[in-house]
This record gives sequence, structure tokens and C-alpha cells, in this order.
Amino acid sequence: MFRNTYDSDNTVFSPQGRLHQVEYALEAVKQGSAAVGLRSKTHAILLALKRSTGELASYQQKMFRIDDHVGIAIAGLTSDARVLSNFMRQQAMSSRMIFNRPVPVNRLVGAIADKAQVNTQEYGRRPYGVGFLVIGQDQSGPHLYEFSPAGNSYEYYAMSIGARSQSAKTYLEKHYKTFDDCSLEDLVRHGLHALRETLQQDKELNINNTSIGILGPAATHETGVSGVGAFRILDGEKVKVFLDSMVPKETADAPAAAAAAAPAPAADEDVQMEG
Amino acid sequence: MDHFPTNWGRPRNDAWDPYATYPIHQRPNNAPKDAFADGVQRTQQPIVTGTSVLAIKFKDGVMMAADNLASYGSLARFRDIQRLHPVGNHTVLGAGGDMSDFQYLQMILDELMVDEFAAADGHALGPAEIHNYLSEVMYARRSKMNPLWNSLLVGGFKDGKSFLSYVDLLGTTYSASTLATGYGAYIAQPLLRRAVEGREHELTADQARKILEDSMRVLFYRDARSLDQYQLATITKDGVEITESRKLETTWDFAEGIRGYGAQTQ
Amino acid sequence: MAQQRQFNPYSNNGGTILAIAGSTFSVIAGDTRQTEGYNIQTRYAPKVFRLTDKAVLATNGFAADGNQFVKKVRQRLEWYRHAHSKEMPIRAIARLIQTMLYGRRFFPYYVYNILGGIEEDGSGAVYSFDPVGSYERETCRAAGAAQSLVQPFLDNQIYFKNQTPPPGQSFPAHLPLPTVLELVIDSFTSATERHIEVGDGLEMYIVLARDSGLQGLDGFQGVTEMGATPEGEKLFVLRRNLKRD
Amino acid sequence: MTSIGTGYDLSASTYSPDGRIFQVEYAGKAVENSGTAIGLKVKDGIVLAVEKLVHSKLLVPGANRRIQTIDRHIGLAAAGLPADGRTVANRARDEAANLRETYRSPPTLKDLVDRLGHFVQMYTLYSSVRPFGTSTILGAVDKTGPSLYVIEPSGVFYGYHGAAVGKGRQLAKTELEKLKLSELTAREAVIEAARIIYLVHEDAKEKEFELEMSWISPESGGLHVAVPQELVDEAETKAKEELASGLE
Amino acid sequence: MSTIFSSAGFDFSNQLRNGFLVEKGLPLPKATSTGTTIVGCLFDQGIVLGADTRATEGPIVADKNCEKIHYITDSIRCCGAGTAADTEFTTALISSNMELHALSTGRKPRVVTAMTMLKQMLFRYQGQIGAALVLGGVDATGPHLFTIHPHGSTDKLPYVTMGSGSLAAMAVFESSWRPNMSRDDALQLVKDAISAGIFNDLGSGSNVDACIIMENHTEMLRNVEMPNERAQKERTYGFRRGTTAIKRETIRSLVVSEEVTPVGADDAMDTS
Repeated sequence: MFRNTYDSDNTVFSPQGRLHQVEYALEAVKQGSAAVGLRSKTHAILLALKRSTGELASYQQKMFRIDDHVGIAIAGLTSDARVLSNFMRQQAMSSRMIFNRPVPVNRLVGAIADKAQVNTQEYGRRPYGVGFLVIGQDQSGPHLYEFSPAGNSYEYYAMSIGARSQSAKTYLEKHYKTFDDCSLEDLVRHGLHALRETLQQDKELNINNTSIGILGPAATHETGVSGVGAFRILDGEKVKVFLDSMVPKETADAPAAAAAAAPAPAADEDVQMEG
Repeated sequence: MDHFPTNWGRPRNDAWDPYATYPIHQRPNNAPKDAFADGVQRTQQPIVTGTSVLAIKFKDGVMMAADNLASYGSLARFRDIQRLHPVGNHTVLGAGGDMSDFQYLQMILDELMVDEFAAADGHALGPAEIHNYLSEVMYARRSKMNPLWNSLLVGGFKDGKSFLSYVDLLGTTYSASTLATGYGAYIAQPLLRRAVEGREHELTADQARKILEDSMRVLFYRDARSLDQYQLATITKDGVEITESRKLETTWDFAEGIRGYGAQTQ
Repeated sequence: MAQQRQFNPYSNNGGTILAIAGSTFSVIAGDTRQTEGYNIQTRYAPKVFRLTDKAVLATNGFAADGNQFVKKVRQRLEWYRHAHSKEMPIRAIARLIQTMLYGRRFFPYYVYNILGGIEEDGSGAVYSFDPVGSYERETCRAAGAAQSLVQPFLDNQIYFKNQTPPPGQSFPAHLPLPTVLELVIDSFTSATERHIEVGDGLEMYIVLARDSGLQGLDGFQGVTEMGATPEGEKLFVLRRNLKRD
Repeated sequence: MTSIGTGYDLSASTYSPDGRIFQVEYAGKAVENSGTAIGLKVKDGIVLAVEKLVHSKLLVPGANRRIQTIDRHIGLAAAGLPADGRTVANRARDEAANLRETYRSPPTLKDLVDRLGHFVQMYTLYSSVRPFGTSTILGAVDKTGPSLYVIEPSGVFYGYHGAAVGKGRQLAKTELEKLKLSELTAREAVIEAARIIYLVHEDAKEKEFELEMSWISPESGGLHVAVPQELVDEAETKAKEELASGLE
Repeated sequence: MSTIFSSAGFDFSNQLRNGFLVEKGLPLPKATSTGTTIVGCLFDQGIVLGADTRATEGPIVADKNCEKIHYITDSIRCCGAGTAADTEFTTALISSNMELHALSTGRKPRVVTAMTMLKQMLFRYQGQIGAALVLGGVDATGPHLFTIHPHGSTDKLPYVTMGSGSLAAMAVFESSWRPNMSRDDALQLVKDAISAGIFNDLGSGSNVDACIIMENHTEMLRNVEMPNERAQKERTYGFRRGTTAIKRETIRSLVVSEEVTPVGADDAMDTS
């Protein structure tokens, strides 16, 4: 029934000191559609691929606003993400209430990581089945963090999670050194190119399946953005300008070889929880 | 209007103690009775108390002063207590009112600062954040009808900006370039306002020190619960500096030649 | 004689607020003096707060309660923003404030609130509240220390109470913005003359409906824009000095 | 592994017939797989150092710390599952704060590890939880002077002059034993610590790593803080030189 | 109390009843009070008295420019704080008695005399007369400065303050007063002290009055400083004739019609 004796429960170490249940939770993250995050000196952005279960269904929500200075993109169980993002919003507001300051992003990510750790150690729970990319801004500039159900969090220059995220990572590893000085437009273009790597053969990025989250001053064509550039999520028509700026794949400097080496495509459906 | 001049300059008090026989620290606050004053209430009063704290902004930051006395009613009980408390590297807390409540506040702030230090992520709490935190604590306690009986000044300097704010046992807060608690609000504040308002960005540390020293002297002349030994805290970009206790020079020979209180001539 | 001491959790910090709604704008104003007894605590403590770019709340009474209340309202608005990805409309804010105030029916926020802004239909709105949540929408309202001085003046000048219109004419239902601003300034200079707790500074927030132009606001010195909604409502602030005695 | 498949190794609340608790031993395996962490107790302070393995080049250097501060004067370096390490550190902060509140003075490390050892041990008693997959080195300079402890997944803790946990612990211990720790200054210990971390990393040379060091010394004013960058640079340069000369 | 005799002075017979009514929530009528900063200061040749000019009824300003420096004699003046009526009547009464005293003795009256009269009167009324006074003047024995509290106690000092702004004003004196100041310095100090009250005490406001009393000359400086000029209004508030509604109109002739019939000589007035 089980793959091995040690993977049925999160309270059991394998003889190698591994926690199989936690590792399976990490697989749940890979079931979700991909999200990409990257940052420059001035901006941090998120890009995500939205799925729809069918013609009549709307596209799922991949990004959440946590506060003016924090936003997240998710991959994995949406319902777990809602619980955790709600917790993050509470933390953000309590920081504003008690200290009248925006919550430091690293502490916010640390808080959910600590929360996730508990679910890897106690019987009767399961680890969260969702991974986050968190972008945030503080005095030291924009930041990007990854949160994983293992209870870990790391800060990155650029990162990708979700289905076929390895292809996006390969793209990011190739280009991340140039991101620091990118304009917002260039940064988004890099993000879209990376996100495109996660697509199945016959799919393309379009205004329906692409979400962009931005933290930092407005792009040249953006309107209605407050001075410092609070977190905003662009969907639909608003992403068109950015999609149009993409370089077609054939001519783009894209690592086609790496994309071919990506793991086999998972079922193109989001993991949903029952009940 | 309160027609008893001895009450003037004090919290309004129409109902009892019309002759001001109680020392200031246990005088009831008799603001006109409002519609909600008859709620659930508990008796409390401060026991060992400190008097005024003064603070002003100057060119390079904020300067604060408080004397070293803790009174027990009309007894000058402790003459060597410090009422200026550094909180982190950018902030000083000055306290009047109940000294045990103040010590409790010092403890919770210290715990808070240990947590902040342990985070070690460069997001140190500045004076504005500490003031906000204190105002939440003070307001929460007053809402439980179990107040921390203090008037507090929070002064600091961080990221190139001066900060100076007040909070008291009711959770009332306000900011200005000069602040004074307790009797200082009546006696020293007029002097501070005249000396500082409009000159916050010109005053040197020496000038600021002189302004506070002069005001502390006047307070010692006129506040019966004050002492001529006090400390000064200076908060600038270089951090917090609190002086050793210093003594005021005073003169009491102003009425030489005057005899008696009425018709006496000898 | 045993001295029975009771802790009074309330105080009164003086000052006055008022708001006037026009057909396409709303003005919300307050003085900036904060007092206790005969003492001026500070000459600048704002009593008027931006909630959204089209809703402004003025609070008066016990300052600590007022500040705490504004913080709580803002947090509720933030949750609304999380849930609906838009700003809460002003009539909903008004109902929210009622619920929050009444929630503390037996330990009230000792605060008189006036909420001003622009409704979804583009009209100027003013809602006034008592400390435990009774509220109504009005054209104008004054509250606080000098309410009894200012409200009769507004009744006369805004509602034209005790005035007979010229034969065959009627008084306008709404006044233009410049007139309203002048009335607000005159209300506060007059209250400053005759009420000891009013003075030091005057802060007026002005919300203009979408597509309604500046409505003559450009004729006033020292107007600062504070924000604008994506739909086009605009928020401004205008400050004046008042006497300091 | 003779234990595998016997069924006596599936719960922390089960002994094997020969009296072992395999789950605790497996937790120890999680520690053995992680980057090395060492601690040095010297005459005027404490130095902690970890070999932070870099699993992606997209990571921001210096941002993802493995050494944490518990109180102003107490530091903690964890090896093993990072999330477990943070949980132990959080508990340590709570206990330190509680000791502070009770005694109104900075807690001694001995008092702290006593409580923390109990905490970790609790997770070896029940089937409803698993033991911590982390060994933590705690260092402090308190009123008793410098002190250094290691808490194992079993909850057992010992005081050390020099301690090492993680993958390269054997080699590190050998190196530590060569030092006259009680005669070193903290500044000298930083140089030694860097050298040891660089040395033990030789076994996993193909993987990138980052050296992270903290100390509690007279120079840091008795506070647990990161070692100043120029001193880290100096130590790293020396460590690399030593390695290079040793390899010739 | 039903007695056909009524004694001189105040009638306290309803005090018990009034106290009971207040306890039950019936407010007493408010007296106008001079919230007030008043000060006095000795200098090398005489006395400077000072006062603000605000009178209040609770938090409402009753008079923006009242006079609080009252005349006692040509070279004795008295600043009053407390209940306006009490200060006005008390000083007027004593002024009158001082004049009679002067006529009776044929000498320039002394400040101590006024002080003694005032304290004896206030003591007799046990604080019921809410007058707090600063009395200053120059007489044959030199300049003198007193404060008199509502219960009749007095103080004699080189610089004194009274009223709700007394602490603010005293702070100025304590920090800047020096013995043997010149007239101009003393006047400036008094102005500063009153200003401290005006700007820091809500019970005080508007203008500064001062009075300089020297041996042969008294100078009343009414509104010597006016730092709080009324702001110009933005609008004019005239009302169109007919704004006030006319409910009913009746016309009555108030002119008594009179017909004059010339009698006697009908010769016209000589207009030549």
C-alpha cells in the first residue's frame, strides 16, 4: 500500500533521517502551476500561470496581497494558501497596530515557516501542501523569499516554484546577474520568459492565464500607483502590454535544451482539497 | 470655573478638596463629570511617585530631563532614582507618576528589545515604534480599568529624524517640539515653548541644555515634590547619552528686606 | 476621612469638528488644538483622518479613544480591501462605524464622529454619529466643544433656517465649494474667538466627486492633494492658522 | 541497518528488544547529513561557525542565517533540519525571556540548556511526535564566564570546550582537540574556526558553501553578534592559504 | 428663616437647600469669572501690575477685553481674579473706604491699609467671596506688593502672580526676575509673564494690560500689547431686508394727533 514503511506518518523518521511525508508535501507544490519571482534594485515582481478547470470555469487565483509592502504567489493547495495568507495578513496588521510599522518581510516569512514546522512534527496533522514566493520591501530594498512546506524559507535573487519550475530556474540561473540593474519592464520580460519555460508544448502565455504582481514604482504605462509603489496584481488586459513586449521564443535567448530536460509534465490540473 | 485660585493650574476639581489640601499626586482628576464616568470602576492610586519630565527638540536631536526624586506622599523617599531609561540605541523613555509601574514598563520594554536584538535583521525599533507600542500598552491597561499610573515622554533620533511624544495612563498621546509632564506642563512648558518654538533647527546642544537647566531650576523653586538633582538625556545620531546626576545652583535671597506677610515692618 | 479614589478612564480633549456636504463634494474640518482642563497639550494633533481617497473621518472627544477607534476602522477597511479588492463605499463605512461603536455600548468610545466623503452615486455625503452608534446622513454637522456655537450658524447659513427667501425664489439645496470653505473658515475663527478650547490650527479635508473639476478650489492658497481614487474622486487638504490664546 | 523492517523503529515511544529507541537514532541521521557547525569556548569568549551548504546559486549570499541569537549574550548554531533548528531556537528565546522575567537578570546558559534539554527530551517520549532532527550548539558569556553546550536529538546535553556537529564533526573534533582553547582569545579562535570549517569542507568539495561566523567577545561588548566582515575576510584568506599549502 | 429682622451682608439661609439641589443635579447659575493671569512686580522705583483681558463663563469667553486692574487710590491699584462680580464689588468698596479714610486722616493712604481692609473683609466672608487679588502701590513708606487670597490670607513678596495662569506667569518671574530692575525692564517682564498666561493657559487670553505705579505718577497702560487681533472674516453676513419672516402685521398709530388752535393776536410772527 505504501511506497515504504516509513512514509505513512509525519512523526516517523526513515532510517536515513528523512521525513517522507514532508517530501511528499513538497511534491504537492510541484502539482500546482508555476510561479516565478525575481527582483532588481528597485522592484520585486511575481509572475504566475493561472489554470482553469474548463471553458466555463474562471481562472484560479495565484496571487494574494498581504499588505502594501508584501505580496505572495502560490503553488500547490489553494486552500492551504488561503489559511497561511490569512495568517500573514493578520501578522502584517498586528505589526501596524502595535508598532505602527510595516512588518519586516523576513519575519513574516519566518512566522509561516515556524507554523509549517509544527505540521511536520506532530501526529494527526499533515504538512501544508503549498509553497509560496513572497516579495516584500523594506528599508534595505526589495526582497524575494521562498517558503516551503518543510518549514524552510530562503531569500533568493530569483526563484520559481510549481510544475516544471526547473525549466524556469534554469532560465533564471542563466540571467540573474543582470536583474539587479533592470528596469521594471525588462524585469517583467525576464519573468515572462522564465514563466514561458514552464508551459506545455502547445500552450502560450495570454492575458487570461498570466498574473503579474509588482512591488515598486510604476511602469511607464501604469497609472494609479501610489508614490512608493504598493503591491499590485495585474490581470487581464493590464498584462497585455507586458506580454506584447516578450521576444518570440525562437529568437529569444532561451535555453531550449534545458526545457527538454525538464521533468515529465504533471497532470494539468490544480490540486484541490475535498470538503 | 473653579473659583479657588489654589486649584488653578491643576486638573479641574469642583467636587472635593476645594482647598488643595491633598498633595498633587493623590488629587482626584475632576474633569467635569461626563455621561460615562459611572461605569465599572476600581480604586487605584500611585504610591511612590516621580514628578515632572521635560523634553525639547534641538538641532541634532532630542534632549530630556528629569530629577532624581521618588516621593512617598509628601515624604522625599528616594533621592537617587533614575527616571530616564534608554530603550535600544535610539530612544529614551522618561517617566513621571508611579515608579513601580515605571519599573514594570522598563522590564517589558527590555524583553521586547531582547527579542528585537535576537532577530538580528537590521529592523531595530525606533522611537516612533516604541511610542506606539507604549501607547497600546497604556491604552489596553486603562481599558481594563487597571492603568499603569504614569505620564511618559518618549524621545529619540533615528534615520535623521527627531521624535518626541507623550503618552499617559489614559492612553492619551500627543507630540510637540517641547513637552513636559506633571507640574512641568504648567510651570516649565510655557518657558520651553517660548525658548524653543520655531528654533528647533537652530538650537545647539549647549543652548538646549541651558533651556532645560533653567526650567528644572524653576520647577525646583515651585514644585514641592521636586529635587535639585537631575539627569539629562541627549539622543542624537550618535546614540543615547545620559549624564550622571547633576545639581542645580539656586538662590533664595530674592525677598531680602521684605518682612512678614502683611502690615509688619520688623 | 478615608479618601475614596476612583480611576476615571475618560478625559475630554476639547476642540471642534465639522463637515459639510455639497452636491459634488464634501468638506471635513477640525481644529488642531488638544487640551486637558486649562492646559494646551499640543497645538497640533490632527482630529481629521483620511480613511480612503474618498472617505474622511473626523473624531472629537477623548483623544485616546478617537485615535484607537480610527486605527480599528482602518484595520477593518484593510480586511475589506483584502476580501473585495476595492475600497469600502462610504455608506458601508458609516454602517461599519455604527456597529463598531455600538459594540462598545457599555464601555463606549467617548468620541463624536463625523464621516464625510463621496457616495457611489457621486454625491457628497456627511454622516454624523453619537458615541454609541446612532447615526444619520446629513448635509452639515458640527460636533465637539464649540458645537453649540457653530451648529446654529451652520443651520442659518447652510439650511437657511430663520431666513425667508426673496419672493418667488427659493434657497439652494447645496452651496458651491468656495462658499462652503469660507463658511468653514469663518466658523472656526469665530469659535476660536469665543471658545477657550478651540484654536491653534485648522485642517480641512476636501473630497471632490469624479468628473467634477476643481470646483473653485484652485482659488485657495495652500491646497495640497492627498490622493485620488482610480475612479477619479480627489482628496485635498487645506490648512489655516488660528489664534493661539 | 538491522533495525529496518523489525517494526520496533516506527515510533519514539517504542523500545527495540535490545533497549534502543531507533527513532531518536534516525533523528541523529538527519543531523549527520547537514553542513558542519562548530563552537569554540576560549578564554575571553565564544566563537560559533557553520559550513552553510549553498543549494542554489540564486540564493542571496549572507541572507539565510544558520546561527541565531537567543538573548543578548547567547548564540545558537544548529545542524540538521533547518526548520527544527529554528523551532528549538524559538523555544530557547522563550525560555531565556522567562528566566529573565523570573530572576530579573540575564540568564546563565546552564539554566537555559537545562530547560531546553527537557524540552527536546519530551519529543522522544511519545508516539504522537517525532524527535527533533537537530543538534544545537549553544554558546554564551554569562556571569560564570564563557560556556558552551550541545543538545542532541535525544535531549541529552553536555558542556564542551570545543564542539562540532554535522557531517564533518569527526575531523572537526580532531582539529579542535589540537588547539589550546583555554589560552586562545576570541579573535584568534575566529581564525581557527574558519580554518576548521574550510578543512572539513574538503570532503564535499564539489558543493558550494558559505562560511558563517558569530562571536561573543570583549570586542562585541559581550553581545552575540556576527563576526565583523573584515575579520571574517582575514580568517577566510588565511584558511584558504593554509589549505593550499597543506595540499602541496 | 422667618424673622422680621435681616442682618447686614449676605444671606446664607438657603445654602443648605442649594447644596442639596446641586447634589440632585440642579446646576447653580454660572458666575462670570476672570479665568485670568494677574501679576505684580517690584522694581527700583515702584510697582508694575499686569493682567490679561479675558473673562470666561465655563469654557465660553464672556468678555474679550475686560479690565482686571481696578482703581483703589491714585497710587494704589488692585488686580482681581476669581468671580468677576466679587472682585469688582470688593475693590470698589475698599476704594470707597480708602477715599473716606484719606479724607478723614488728611493723608495719602497707605497700601497696607488697603491690604488690611481687604483681608478683613474676605476673612469675614470665609471664602464665599471668590476674589483673589494682587494689590500694589506706592505710599510714604515706599512701594508695596501683596497678594490676598479669597479666605483672607495675604503674602508680601517682590513678585507675585494669581489666577489660572499664575503658574505660567510665575515661571517667567522665577527665571528672569532680578532685584532693582529698571522701569522698562520690569514692564517687559510683566508683559512676558502675562503673555505666558495668555498663550499657555486657556483661562487667560486676548490683550495685556499693565499699570506702572511710582511715587508721584501712576501710568495705566490699557491694552499695552494686543497679540490676538480678531481674524478678518471670509464672508460678510448681511441679510436682505425681508429675510426675517413677517407672521402678522398690525398697524397702530402711536402719534397722538393734536390740533393747535392759535389764540389771541393773529398777527404773524415778526420776521423782519
